[in-house]
This record gives sequence, structure tokens and C-alpha cells, in this order.
Amino acid sequence: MTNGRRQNIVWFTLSIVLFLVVWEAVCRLLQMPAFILPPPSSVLAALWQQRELLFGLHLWVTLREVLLGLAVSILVALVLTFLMNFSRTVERLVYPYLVISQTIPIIALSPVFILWFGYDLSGKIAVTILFTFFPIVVSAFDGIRSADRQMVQLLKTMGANRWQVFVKLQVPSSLPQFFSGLKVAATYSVSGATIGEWLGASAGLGYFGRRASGNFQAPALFASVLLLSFLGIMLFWLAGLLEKRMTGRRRKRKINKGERFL
Amino acid sequence: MTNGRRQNIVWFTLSIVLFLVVWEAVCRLLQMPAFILPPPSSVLAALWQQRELLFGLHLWVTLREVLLGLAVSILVALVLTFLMNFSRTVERLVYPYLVISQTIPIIALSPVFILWFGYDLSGKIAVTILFTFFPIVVSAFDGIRSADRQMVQLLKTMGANRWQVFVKLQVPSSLPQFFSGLKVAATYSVSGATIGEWLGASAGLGYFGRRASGNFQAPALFASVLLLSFLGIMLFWLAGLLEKRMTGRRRKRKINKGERFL
Amino acid sequence: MKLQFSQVSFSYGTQPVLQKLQLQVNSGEFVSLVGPSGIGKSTIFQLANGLLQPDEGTIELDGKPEQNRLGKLAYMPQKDLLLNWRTVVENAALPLEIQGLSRREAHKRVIEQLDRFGLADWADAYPEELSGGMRQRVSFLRAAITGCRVLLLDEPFSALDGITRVDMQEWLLSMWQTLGITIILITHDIDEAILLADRVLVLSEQPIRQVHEFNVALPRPRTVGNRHLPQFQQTSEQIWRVLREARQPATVRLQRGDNR
Amino acid sequence: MKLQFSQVSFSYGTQPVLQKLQLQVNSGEFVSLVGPSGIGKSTIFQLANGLLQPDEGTIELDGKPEQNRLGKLAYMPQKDLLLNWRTVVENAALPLEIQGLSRREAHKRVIEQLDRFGLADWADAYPEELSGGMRQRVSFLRAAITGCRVLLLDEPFSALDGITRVDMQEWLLSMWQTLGITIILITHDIDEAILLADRVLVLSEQPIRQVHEFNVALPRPRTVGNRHLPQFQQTSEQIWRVLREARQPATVRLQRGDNR
Amino acid sequence: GSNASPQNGRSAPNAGPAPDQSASDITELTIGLDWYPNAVHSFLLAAEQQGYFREEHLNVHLQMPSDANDPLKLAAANQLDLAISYQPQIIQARSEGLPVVSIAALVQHPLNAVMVRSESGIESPKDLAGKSIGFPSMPLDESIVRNMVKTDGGDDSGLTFTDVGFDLIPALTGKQVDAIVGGYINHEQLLLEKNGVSLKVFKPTDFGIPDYYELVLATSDETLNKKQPALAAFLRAARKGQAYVNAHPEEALNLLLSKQAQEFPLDEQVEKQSLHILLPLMQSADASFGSQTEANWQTLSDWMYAEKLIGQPVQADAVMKQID
Ligand SMILES: Nc1ncnc2c1ncn2[C@@H]1O[C@H](COP(=O)(O)OP(=O)(O)OP(=O)(O)O)[C@@H](O)[C@H]1O
Ligand SMILES: Nc1ncnc2c1ncn2[C@@H]1O[C@H](COP(=O)(O)OP(=O)(O)OP(=O)(O)O)[C@@H](O)[C@H]1O
Ligand SMILES: [Mg+2]
Ligand SMILES: [Mg+2]
Repeated sequence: MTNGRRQNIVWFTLSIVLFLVVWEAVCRLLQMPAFILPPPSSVLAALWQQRELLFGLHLWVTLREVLLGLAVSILVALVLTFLMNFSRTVERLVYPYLVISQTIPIIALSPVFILWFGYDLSGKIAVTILFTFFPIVVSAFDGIRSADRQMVQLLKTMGANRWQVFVKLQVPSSLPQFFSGLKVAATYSVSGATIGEWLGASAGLGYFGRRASGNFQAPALFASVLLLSFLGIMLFWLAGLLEKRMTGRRRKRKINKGERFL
Repeated sequence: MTNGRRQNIVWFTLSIVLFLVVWEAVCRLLQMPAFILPPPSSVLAALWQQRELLFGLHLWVTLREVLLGLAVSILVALVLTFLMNFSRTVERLVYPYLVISQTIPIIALSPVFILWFGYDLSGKIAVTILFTFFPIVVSAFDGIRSADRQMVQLLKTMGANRWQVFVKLQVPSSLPQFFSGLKVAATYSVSGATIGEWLGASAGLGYFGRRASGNFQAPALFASVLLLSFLGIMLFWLAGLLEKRMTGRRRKRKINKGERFL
Repeated sequence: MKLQFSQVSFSYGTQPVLQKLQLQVNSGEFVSLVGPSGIGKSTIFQLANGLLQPDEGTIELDGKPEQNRLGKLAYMPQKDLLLNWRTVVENAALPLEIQGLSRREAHKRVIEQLDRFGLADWADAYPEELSGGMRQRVSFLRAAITGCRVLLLDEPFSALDGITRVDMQEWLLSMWQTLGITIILITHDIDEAILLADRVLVLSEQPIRQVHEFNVALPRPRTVGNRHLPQFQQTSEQIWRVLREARQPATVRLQRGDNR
Repeated sequence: MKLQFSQVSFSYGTQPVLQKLQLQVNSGEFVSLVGPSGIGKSTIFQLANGLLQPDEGTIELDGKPEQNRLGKLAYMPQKDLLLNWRTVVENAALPLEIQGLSRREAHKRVIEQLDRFGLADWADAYPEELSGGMRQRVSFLRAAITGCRVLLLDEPFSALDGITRVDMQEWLLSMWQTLGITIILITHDIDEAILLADRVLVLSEQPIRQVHEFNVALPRPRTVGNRHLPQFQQTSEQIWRVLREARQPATVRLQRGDNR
Repeated sequence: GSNASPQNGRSAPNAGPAPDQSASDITELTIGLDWYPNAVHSFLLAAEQQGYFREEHLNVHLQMPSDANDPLKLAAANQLDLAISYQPQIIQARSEGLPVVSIAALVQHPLNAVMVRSESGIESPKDLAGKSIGFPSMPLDESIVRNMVKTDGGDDSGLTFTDVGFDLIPALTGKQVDAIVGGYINHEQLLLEKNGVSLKVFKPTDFGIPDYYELVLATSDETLNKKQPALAAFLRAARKGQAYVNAHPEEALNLLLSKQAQEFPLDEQVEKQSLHILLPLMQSADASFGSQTEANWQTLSDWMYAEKLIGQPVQADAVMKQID
């Protein structure tokens, strides 16, 4: 297990290093203008130069937005999934709006957002929620509906009500699909917070990046993008870890002789 | 079946009408400034006024981008899923990039995009792919890995090679999860094309909307948003229809007496 | 609890399974259900426990027509249907949890029984780690522990070796006698059917219009040795005769309502 | 094809199942495997077919140690394991498709056999529409049709009624005789084990260190009537004795390597 | 046509060495606009329609931007021949090492202004002390407001700035900020007033900010080297275009409106007012259309350096070239 994790980290590092090498190579071989795509070396230099601002302020601002937004989003998604599962009417009335909410370009609604949420944290959280709840709802809902029919019936013969079928069977068996959605959402949460900051902010990595872009400081812009990516990867990884934790009990046992050939 | 579909349409219409009513009420009761959130009546008026431009030009441009983008995206996603399934090395090397690609704010890369893709269709398709392949890959890949272990083993005892296990078992059993992802992707494809148009375009609903927004013609902006939403809902619906088609054979039979109590 | 089918008809789509069937199992009775594969035994169970509803006729519990029979009868399905994320104890405790018992209490009750079922060392094992027979025993335990007054057992011992089977049969009989519950058992083993039951119901035609009843007049307690009693042999032969006569529709070509 | 286990040890984690087991099944032989639930019968099959590899010792096919045994032996697992999105025909045709036959050809071969299995009217039905016994027959057909020289059958008839079972047994025997294949059958029915096999192997201790062998010296063709022959009775009693002696570890408390 | 063929957008500008300018050869030029076509671009449309470009053997393609800064970056990367950009932007870019130079000033004075709602009680910049200001991602705008407040005798220490991106108007009308900077007197102001929001507008030049060129025409050092004759020709045609707009504002406006009607219908009234405001700012008695002075550039550059908006001082002759 620890061995596997160590190996994972090695692979991850390898893939990041490869990425940086390819990036540097692209910059040099294709002679990309540095003000459009700066080489990673200069980006890392900028990261170091701006470390106080980035790590002292902006990273934390964005991190808070992301985490709060994602947490509320999961809550919202679960409540929606729950309601849609228990009432066909709610499902039919609500589902179209969920889809609609994802097709509206945020720019169209940004004035409304500003009017309603202003420039404080709530606005960024709202955008993050808008960006992330959808994949969770769709996968959780699909997961819940795909619970084994025969098991549902067996539970009914035990006198289980809908709530018990939900808790004892549908929820556990939808976990794999729920986590697929959560991983996607975790990744998107970073973009959500960034866009949230673009609607109006005075701190955060998105704000920083935009300013850097306005000042033609491509390395600084990419330094913030690098941090954003890093944040996204961490969140994805955390979601994966959570998945292992929550569904691991049954997996752990599976990993025995029987799996040698898989 | 036809009855059920008719009922669906009734519900959908109901929910849309309700939406418009609530929207109109919000505008009037909260006295929203019309240039921020125009009432649906004026949006519909704008839609009618601009019908020639919208339906004659922009809708088709965007539709083409969306459909092409989504099609290529599905292809890309399937190829990636396939490669990651067959090679652990590919998975480990590629997966981090997939995540990275989703955390980078696209606007930060807009000059790079323009540099590489220019202003023609390919750029919009590229953005649409970037927006849509991820949910498909994550769900398809997770779906494939969650194929029943005992069935995998049984196939192996029949002498099946990995390809056969993939085709005969993993692919069919991952369909529900794949379609969860596809539905999410179909919804996002519209946003993808819209953002693609923002990077540089001279036609399309996103382009139209942005210009309307720049000129504070809120009704025109929301008219384009309305069409975009409609496009998104249609695509979502199509993905759902496809799901029913592809997994329907087994569902159709299931719907018999045994389902009465579900 | 008394269970009664009055003029019950049922069909899957266009394929009739039951036609105006009369069936009665008295309170405290032990009845075996025997018949060829695919005739409709499991279907009868699903009608009884409320998973299916008859197209015509009524199903009565204790003399009263009862629409909502779910949760009133304990049911052991033919497939073991264990939840693969629950351990042996957690799986068997499921119906108790659903009845509202605390986790602790439910687990306690299950653990008390594990030894009897040869599962004492496997309390925390997951279904994947169990052999076929062990899974069947967990499923059996799960049904037996519910405390319902009627127990529907769909081939509960089919995956057990002879000795374990006798063990389980004995346990079942002792439970039946102490608790005074009603048991209906589906089995393909005619000897088992006779040995355990007060009455053997034989299904032989498709769709099922009537059942052939055989009262088992052997005194209790019975042992495996009873097999050699002439009475036993006679009942057994009668049942075989009924089944053999009806052979054609059962195994060679099943009659179906539609003709695909 | 000859199958041989040489000094094979195997354990799940810390729980030993086989210890230096010697086992040999000759080409063209029909062998039954009998033993208490949970002793390791299915595990032996999984070792034979290559799903598991021994911790020690070798498994030989036709005298040669063979690491890659997957696909060389036909295997009918204890659970029916049908794909719920494939019809009866499509499920049974799966191994043929995997062997590279065209869909058409594979389906044709399956359809030829359906009648024999009492599934003729169910060709296009999905597994959910089948009764337990019908599912088992599909699974049996799927294994029997592969054309492999060795057939491993894990309780193939447990969900079948007596008549259907005899039918299937007869078909199996006739296939065995015409094709000259090797068959190993796990069953809990001692009579069935004796009636069908050349040799009955009894597993009784856990972990399995050795097998008790019983040669069945009855002439073929055999019928159900053979049961009453003294030779038959004698073998049956011997087997029961072995099993009864070993009763304790099997049902009361199974020995495990770790002590949770 | 206002639309570049996609091919050109990507590869035409650096497709091999610039061809020799033999009289019959047509030179392709791609120009990136600062924003979607509006009144300020009338001279380009006029030059095209009146055939001035053709006379100069030019084939000009217009390109819409994705972001206000993108055209300059793309010009610096030689992906565009010309970019309409902002004077402070050019200085900023040059100080960051982008090889860009201005070859003409299109709007001679700032359009940018500080705007507040009339009922806000803010009468002059000094009243902004302690207020919140919305700005569109440009640090320059921050300095402008601070200096205006100081020049007007106010205290700039309590000012709070929020980067509101592209949502200046909602920020102001939604009362999320007290003032906005970065809005143009020929666009945001007109639109707000048209929607019934009455404003007070403070012009930077009235409060100690150096006068600067709002819009300039930029190219890269390399393009300037390779295509100087074509660029000069372009300027000649552009001047003729502007002269035409001056002489026939009605026709120029209609040309703009009808061209845009195929893509997005512009508001006639707004564009008309906008053109009316723009024309006197694009040229005057002492500054012909397109003209720029080193002094002006140097003043702004020095001011920006003093304001720490740029890290390196930038010399006027590095960022501007008069090529005719
Ligand atoms: N869900 C279903 N849809 C359609 N037909 C079904 C369904 N379930 C069962 N049947 C059919 O109904 C008939 C009776 O099935 P049932 O499961 O009751 O048989 P059974 O007597 O329990 O057989 P076995 O001994 O093999 O388990 C069979 O022909 C079967 O194919
Ligand atoms: N994947 C596994 N992981 C851990 N233990 C296992 C696993 N599979 C089987 N076992 C254990 O190995 C032993 C032998 O199991 P096996 O399935 O071979 O028994 P069996 O003889 O086929 O029994 P039955 O007649 O009940 O099917 C059992 O104690 C079982 O719990
Ligand atoms: Mg059954
Ligand atoms: Mg077994």
C-alpha cells in the first residue's frame, strides 16, 4: 500500500517533469514569443519572485473560495439528488433548470450575480457552485437509479421504506458514480473560483493572473496559472483519496490472490 | 411509451412556462434594472426582432461548432479512455494532464489558442473539446474499471484477451456511467462553443451575445442566451435519448410486472 | 399466520403463469413446494410476499385480503443477493436494521446465530471471500432472523453438502417447532420435501391451474432413516409419478402465451 | 487431456486451502469432487483453469507444467454469471465468439442445442426473465459448448428439479462418451457423484492435504436403478463415513490461519 | 469585407519574406481591432469602401479581439501586422520587453474618465476619498484615480479598488461601487445616460493626469522593418478615410451600421453621438489625424515610471516611430 503510494508519487513527479520539459522544448523549438507562452524556467522564476504575494495572500484567498464553494456545492448537489430521487415531480420540474443553468454563459448573468452577491466571498462561492454542482448531481442521480433492481426488491420484502432503500442500498451502490462526478467537480472548482474573481475581486489567483495579463507580465500570469493547476490537481487527488477511503473497505479485501490476473 | 413521452413533453413545457413566469415576476417585483436582467417579454421581443440574424446565421454557426466539437470530443475521450485502459503507463502519464487541462483558465491561454488555431472553426472546436472531453473520460474510465470482477474472470477462463474483455464486457457495462458523462459533456459543449467564439469570431450566438453585452442591449443578449440554453437542453435530451437507445434493450424488457413496485 | 391464494391469476406480459389458482397454507404449517424448473414456484413466492400483485384474485393473510404484503413475510430468494460492501454480520443484520433495531443490537443477535450456521469465523468477511455454500447460509440466516411469522424459503439448501444440509434442516425444524411459525419451502429434493413438511404441494402444469397435494402422515420428530418407511416411499413415488406425467411441458418445450 | 496437481499449496492471505496436494485426472476420465461447503472445491477449479496460481507446486496439462491455463479448460462457475444485456443465445454464444467464431455461426451452434436444454422458446429472453434453473442451464450450455477437452462443472445441476436433472445428466454422459472429453464435476449429491463418475474424490480436511479416492466399478451405461446395487450402496456409505468423520472442521468451526 | 479569411489570420503575416513592392503586387495587411467595430473604426470602413486601400495596393483584413490586450500581443508576435491599442498599454508592453511601436495616434486625447452616479453626492474627485472604485483590470486606472483625488486636494489613502473586469456598468448601477474608472465618454457614458442613469464625469486631464492618446496604431519592430512601405501606405489610406468620415459623417455612419447589421445591429443613436464626440478628438488644428509627438510619449512614460506602473523607464523613440 505504502509502496503503491510511493510509486504513484514517483509517477506523478515524472509526469510533471516531463510536462515541464516538453513545455520548455515547445517554447524553444517553436520559438514561441515569451510574452505569449513563457518557458517554465521564467515562470518558476516569477513564482519565486512573487512568492510573498502569491503564497502570502492570493493562494489562500482562492483556496478559501474553492473549498467553501466545493463544500456548499456538494451539499446542494446532494440535497437536489435526494429531492429528485424522492419525488418524480421535483425531478421533472428541477432537472431542466439544472441543465439550463449549465448552458448559460456566465458573462450573461454576471451583472445579475454582481447585483445579488456583490463583490464579497458569496459571489465567488456562487460561481463555484454553478460550475461544480452539475456533474455531481448527474452522476449521483444516475448512480442512485442504477442500484441493483433485485436488491431493491429484496429490501422491500424486508419491509424497507423508500428512505431505507435509499440509505442502505442506493447510496452505497451509487458511490462509484458519485465519486466520478466529484472528481470532475473538484477539478472544475478551481475554474469556478477564477471566473468568480474575474467578476470582481481585489485578491486571489484569478485576480492576480488577470492583472499580470493586463500588464503583459506573462511569466507572472503563468505562475498564477501554475498554482491554480496545482490546486486543481490536489483537489482531484483528494477526491480520489476520499473515494478510496469510502469504497476502499470492499476494495482492500478484493486485492488478494484473486486479483493477480486482472 | 408514446404516452410517457407525451407526458414528458407536457412536464417540460410546464416547467419552462413556470420558469418564464418566475423570471418575469422577479423582474417586476424586485424591480431589476431592465438592462441587467430584462423581463422575458422583452427578451422574446428581441428574439423576434433579431430573428433573421439569429436564426439565419448565428444559430447555425454555433450549432455547427457544438456538434463538431462534441463529436470530436467523444472520439478523443474514447481514444484516451481506451489507451488508459490498456496501458497503466499511459494512464499514469496522461491522467495528470487531463486534470491540468481542466484547471487552466482558458482566457489566460487565449493568445496561445489564437496563435495555434487562428480564428477559424478549429479554434472553437478545440475549446469545445477542452470543455467536454473531461467528464466523458472520467466517467467512461471509471465505468470500465467497475466492470464486475467475477465476469472478467469468467471471460478470462474462456480465453478472452484484454481486447475481448474490453469489448464484450467492460464497454457494455460502462455504458451507464459513460452516458452520465456524456450528458454532462453535451450540456457543456454549448458553453465551450460560446467561449470559443469569445476568443475571436465574427459569427455565432456567443459572438452575438458578447456584442450585445458590450452594447448593453440586455434583451438581445438574453435572446442569444435563450437560444444557447435551448441548444444545450436539446443536446442533453439527445444524449439521454441515445442512452435509452443503447441501454434500452435490457431496460425495455425489465419494464414488466416486476417493476410495478419500484 | 395463514396465507391464502384465492382464484389468483398472474402472467408475465402475455405469458400466463398462474390461472385461477387456489392455495392455502395454514398457520403453523410446514409446506413444501415442488415442481419442474421454470414452472412458477419463485413467482408464487413473489406474489405471496408482495413483490408482485395478482392480475386477478386476491391473496389473503390471516383470512383478510391484503394488498400490502411487503415486510410481513420473511423471504429467502433463490439467488443469494448479498451486498458486497457489507460483511457477513452486516448482511445478515440488514432486515433487523430495517425493522428499526440499533446496529449494535442487530449485530448482537446475528452473532449469536453465526456458530450454528458455521460462519462464526467469518463474521467480518465480505461476500467475495465466501464459498457458494457459505453465501447461501448467510442468505438463509438473513431470512430466518427477521422474526416474521411466515418464512418463504426458495431452495435454501441447494448449495450445501449433505451433512451441512442435514444440520441446517434440523435447525430449521427446531426453530419451526419452538416458534410455531409458518414455513413454505421450495426444493428440488423430493426426499427433503417429504421429510420436512406436513404437506407437499406439487406443481406440474403450465400455466398452473391447480396443485397436487400430498399429506405427509409421518410422525415427528423425523430422521433421515424415515426415508425407508413404506409410507415415505409411497408418497415419494406418487410425487414422482405426477411430475413424470407432466414432464413434457416442463423440460422439452415450455408453453408460452406468445410465439416468438 | 490429462490434468495433474503436483504438490500444490495455495492459501488466501494467511488462510491455507491446499497443502502439497497431489491430484490427477486422466484424459477421458469422469471424476466427481465431493466435500463439505467451504472446504476448497471451487478453489481447486480456479487453480485448474488458471484464474489462480499455486503458491507452491505445479499444475500440469497433459504431463507438461503449464502456467497459462486460461482458455484451455471449459469452466462452469458456481454462480450463473450471465450478462444481463445479452439474451440467452447471446450469453451461451459468448465463448464461441471469443474463440473467434462469427456471431452468426456461434448463434447457430447455440440454437441447435437449445431444445435439449429446454430453452428453445427462450432464445431471445434476457436473464432477468428466466427462472433460477433456466439460468443455470444457460450457464451449463455456455460451458459445454466451448469444445474444450476438459470440462469443469461446479454444481451444475443444483437448481434443477429431479427430472430435468436426469435429462441433463444423460445428455452430459452421452456427450462425454461421444467426444471422449475429460469431465470434473463438483456436486453435493453423493448419489449423483457416484452414478456419473469413474472415480469420486472426497475432500474432507481443511486445509486439504490429500483426497480420498473411490473408484466406481459399475458398468456403463448406468441408470438411476443402479442406486440399489450393493456396490453402489457400499461406495455411498464409505463416502458418507469419510465426510461424517471430518464433520467437525467443516460445519462447526472452520480453521483459519488468522484468528480474528 | 470586414472579415479576414481565417487563413490570413494565422499565417499570412509571416508567410515567407515580405514580397517586393512591385506596383502590381498587393500587400496583405491584417489589423487587430481594440474592440468590436464601432464608430471609432469608421475611417477603416470608409477607406475600404472608397477604395483608398486598393489604390495603395493593400488588402486589409480586420480581426476582432478576444481580450483588449490580445491584439497587441499578437502584433508583437507578428501574427498581426497592426493592432489598435492604447498608449499606456504600449508603454507598459515595451517596458515588459514586447517589441511594439506605435506608428500613429488615432484618438488624440483620453476617452477614459471617472464616472459617478449624480445622486451619489460626489461633486469632484476629492469627494472620492474613502470610496470604492471599480476598474477593469488595468493598474493604470488605479493611479489615475489616486492622482486625480490628490490633485483635487483629497486623501487617496482610503480608496478601495475592485477589479470588476468587463462589468463596469453593472458595478455602478448595481451600487456595488461608488465610482468607476475605465469607462469611455463615447461608450459607457452614452449607454448609461441612454438608460436613464445620470452621471457626473471627471476627466483625467482636468485633474493633473498627463494628456495622452487613447487609441494608437501599433506594430512590431520586425513588421515595421519588413513592411514599412506598406504601413506608410496604410496610413495614407487611413488618413483619406478619416477625411472622408469628417466630410461625410452621415454616410460613414450608415456604412458602419449597414456593415454591422449583417452580424450585430448597432444602436444608431449611440454610434452617432459617439462619432460626434470622437471626431474632434481624433484630429484638431494642431494635430492632424494620426500624428503623435515624442514629447507626449515621453511625458506619459515618465509619469508612468514615476507612478511605478512600469519597472523600466521607456524612451519615447523606442515606442513610437513616425513613418511618413
Ligand atoms: N421478470 C420476468 N419476466 C418475464 N418472465 C419471467 C420473469 N420472471 C420469471 N419469468 C418466467 O416465468 C416462469 C416461472 O418462473 P419462476 O422463476 O417462477 O420459475 P421457478 O418455478 O422458480 O423455476 P426454478 O425452479 O428454475 O427456479 C418462467 O418461465 C420464467 O421464464
Ligand atoms: N477470494 C477469497 N478471499 C478469501 N478467502 C476466500 C476467497 N474465496 C474463497 N475463500 C475461502 O476459501 C475457502 C474455500 O472456498 P471454496 O469456494 O473453494 O469452497 P467450496 O468448497 O467451493 O465451498 P461450497 O461448496 O460452499 O461452494 C472458504 O473458506 C472460503 O471462505
Ligand atoms: Mg425459482
Ligand atoms: Mg464452491
